[in-house]
Amino acid sequence: MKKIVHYLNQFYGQLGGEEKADLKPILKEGPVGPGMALAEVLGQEAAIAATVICGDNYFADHQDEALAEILDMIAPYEPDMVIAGPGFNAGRYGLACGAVCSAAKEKFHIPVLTALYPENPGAEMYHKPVYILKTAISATGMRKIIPVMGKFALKLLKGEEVGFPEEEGYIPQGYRVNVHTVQNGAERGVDMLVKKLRGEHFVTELPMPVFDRVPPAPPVKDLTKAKIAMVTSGGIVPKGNPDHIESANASRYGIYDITGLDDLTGDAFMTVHGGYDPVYATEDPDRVLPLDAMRQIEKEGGIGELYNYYYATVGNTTAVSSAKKFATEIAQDMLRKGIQAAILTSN
Amino acid sequence: MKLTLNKFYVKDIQFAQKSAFADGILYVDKKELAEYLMEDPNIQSVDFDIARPGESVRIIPIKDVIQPRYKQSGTGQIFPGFVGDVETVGNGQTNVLEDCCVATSGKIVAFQEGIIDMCGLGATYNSFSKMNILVPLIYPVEGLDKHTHEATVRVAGLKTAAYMAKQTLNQNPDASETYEHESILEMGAKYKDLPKVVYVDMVQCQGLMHDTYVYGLNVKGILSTMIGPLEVLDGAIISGNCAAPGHKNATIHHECNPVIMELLKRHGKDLCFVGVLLNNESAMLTEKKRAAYYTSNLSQLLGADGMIITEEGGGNPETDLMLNCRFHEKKGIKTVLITDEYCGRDGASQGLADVTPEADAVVTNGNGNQFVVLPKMDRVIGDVETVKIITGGNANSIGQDGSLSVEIAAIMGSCCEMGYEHMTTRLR
Amino acid sequence: MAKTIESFGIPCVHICSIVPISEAVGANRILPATAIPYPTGDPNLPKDEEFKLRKKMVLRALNTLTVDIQKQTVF
Amino acid sequence: MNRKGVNSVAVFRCITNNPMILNSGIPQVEYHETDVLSLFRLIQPEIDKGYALLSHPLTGSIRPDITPYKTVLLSAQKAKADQQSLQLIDRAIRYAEDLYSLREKPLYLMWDDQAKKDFQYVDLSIIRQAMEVEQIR
Repeated sequence: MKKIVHYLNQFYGQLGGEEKADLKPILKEGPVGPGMALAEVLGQEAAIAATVICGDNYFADHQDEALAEILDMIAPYEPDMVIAGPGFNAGRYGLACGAVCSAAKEKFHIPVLTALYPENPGAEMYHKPVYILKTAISATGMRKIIPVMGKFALKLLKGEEVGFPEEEGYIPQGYRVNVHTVQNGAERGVDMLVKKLRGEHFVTELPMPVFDRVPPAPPVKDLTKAKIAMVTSGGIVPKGNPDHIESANASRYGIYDITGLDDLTGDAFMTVHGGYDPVYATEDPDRVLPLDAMRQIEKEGGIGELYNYYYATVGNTTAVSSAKKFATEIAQDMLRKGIQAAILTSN
Repeated sequence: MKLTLNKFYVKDIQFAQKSAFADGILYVDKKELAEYLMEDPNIQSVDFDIARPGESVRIIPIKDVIQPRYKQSGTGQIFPGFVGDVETVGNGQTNVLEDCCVATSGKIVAFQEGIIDMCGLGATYNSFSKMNILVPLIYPVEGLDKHTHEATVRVAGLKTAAYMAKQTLNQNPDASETYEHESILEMGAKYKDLPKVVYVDMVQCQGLMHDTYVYGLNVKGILSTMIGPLEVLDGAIISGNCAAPGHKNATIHHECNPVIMELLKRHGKDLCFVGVLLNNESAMLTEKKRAAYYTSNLSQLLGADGMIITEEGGGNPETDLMLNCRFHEKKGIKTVLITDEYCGRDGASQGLADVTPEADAVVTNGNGNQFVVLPKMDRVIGDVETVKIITGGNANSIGQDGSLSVEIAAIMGSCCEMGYEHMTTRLR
Repeated sequence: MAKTIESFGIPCVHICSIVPISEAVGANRILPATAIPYPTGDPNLPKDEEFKLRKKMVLRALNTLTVDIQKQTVF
Repeated sequence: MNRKGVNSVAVFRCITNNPMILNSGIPQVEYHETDVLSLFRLIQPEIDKGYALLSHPLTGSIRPDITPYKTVLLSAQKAKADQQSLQLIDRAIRYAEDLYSLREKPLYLMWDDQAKKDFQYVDLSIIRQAMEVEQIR
């Protein structure tokens, strides 16, 4: 009989809610919570030997330590597989499920499995190394996903061939593989065209990279009364880079005070962007973040007010997911500060 | 216009004292064929070899693959501008040797690849492995420049194909298919309720080993133009492109253009096939834009509702493909693109060199970067040395057992961007 | 980032050097910049000329925020 | 040809790592002894500065990881950075990077002298034909 170790958060581990989110990892023999139902599906072929439970905040705030502790707890069981979740759309939990699976796969060279809502950040981050089965957005989908997880787990344990995402229900890992078809490419193309011409549903065989869209925000009615903020992904930061924003693949952004400043100078500001020649921006940072022009327009009454802080990060190979996260936080901050419009500069 | 394809199924090719076609066997008199080819003073000597399906044979390096055809009746002769005069083709009857092809092998440059394996894993990646193949081995006179060498081998292949099909003249075919294609005004009236579909056949003309010929003319630098689909079936378009075997459009792909065949079959049923536009893939950006704009102008003039666009090669042609897609979609003409991908060994890379958001309907014919191990073959036709250098002189690519590790991009026609083969990619 | 900020109802103009990238990431109001190393400047110009150019560009950018657009627009 | 696409002054910059271009009679050659990917990376800042691509960086059908040589024609005059050029060089770099990583050692490093000569010749042929068709010299 194959051995599985199961990972859960404090809530599904039945230790408590948010108030227990700082809980360090603990180990329990046998299945717990959703593990009970999972064990039933696994039947005689595999058993959940132990369950590791960790608080969501503890994991998020101390990921390295938490992972090390969790792996140390798993190791003595010499499991054949690690399963985490399902985590549905819980962000912190989803990231933990992905991280635990990914680390266990790397360390023990065993199959791993979790199940998340496709938009869970954990799914975005870990869909490549980890099989992540698609779940509903909330725990109401528990009853549906457990049998799917159990069956897929057995498949992985037996080393059976894994089918395509549409058949198995996992989130595509992003690998395109060659398959033979009944129709030749031309026949498929003409079929596709006829469907497209008729306005019928068709499926492209090669989706273009995502060209994401949102509806445009309503325009500013009166600029002369508006409070405007400046944002840059050009890496303009105060000298010394106080927030240690990385020159590439940035994991953070900064908010910097420009109260009373009419001009950016190379003495006080610098660029930390590693993707373009810094000479010109070092000479005059206004070439990337046009503070001098904005101030003059403010003084002339062209805009109501320039917000006295600007937001900065580095847009150099920075993951779309990171940029999205920064921008969400920045936009929320803007709403709190009563900002009506923004200027973003990029290199 | 009406064209009938008389099909003769070839079960075997054999060398004989006299050339003939009888009971599915093509007999070839090497001497007579050699004399015919040697009319070209640039050829020093010529030899022939035969490869049959299932044999432990590898042909390498392959320059072009041609389906033997010859006019039984109608105006002009097959491969106009090369074998025939530049007279109009695409009408009357054309005799076709099915399950049979000519594969020209000749080392024009030292890095050339292009594999056909007659058995084993490699044979699952193209249709040619299931055909009876005659291979002319062309040895040019010394000191021949590369452009002339390429042209010599190209024409010798066409002549060989015509010679073979000529053996069926005045015989009863095993099957025959007739295709009809009216004038545009006529079909507009006849099929006024069917969507008007145009096919954009992008051809590559960029230089040595990168050219395409129409009625004998190298169509570099042309404004986009129109050609009748039936003319294409009579060999009006010839490949001079001998780079990138996995996704170049060889002459056989033009003769049997699968998009044209499918559109002809459906013409008058669920669509009205207006015609074929030729769009050159140039090396220059202004020309790329001019060609795509001009093609879209012609499409508009023709009243196209939708179109299929195929490309040849990878890299720069993706810019032509995407420009054509964008310009046509902006004019309200719906597009389907046919391509292939280079998305890496594991399939995780972005496989196209250019993209556009309007390209929402794309057919892919596979990932050329997939690695396969081809077993050792008992016999190599062509140039044995090439096998050694095919993967860039990498000795590691040849296993101890003589097996060969290559990308499927090295296999002739494996990811044909006209959709000749039966492959696609799926995301996992 | 411009797209995400706009999704919160805050109009955001993206001054950027590579318009296609901005288009691809879904910015709605796009204003082409001078060049990658100096999107809002031009070191080839004398200082005061360069400032004038910058101010003009910023004014144009601000103006895009007042335009009622229905879809992605390059200004 | 100028940037508006009107045939006029026939001037260009010819950026290449193909030694055969040097003795070809093509003017304005800027030769760099480097590989194709590095050549693209050298061209990128030129495009940032406002020089436009006249030829596609991925000319021909021979992949950038297979041919050791490439010639790219740029406009001789600077203007506002050309959007299509920025995009194309960016995508060409990514395309070449991906193909370079297919094998431990990219194929272009493996060729003998005869093959190298042939690659040079094909690249030269493509550039010659491009110039002939566009009537630039």
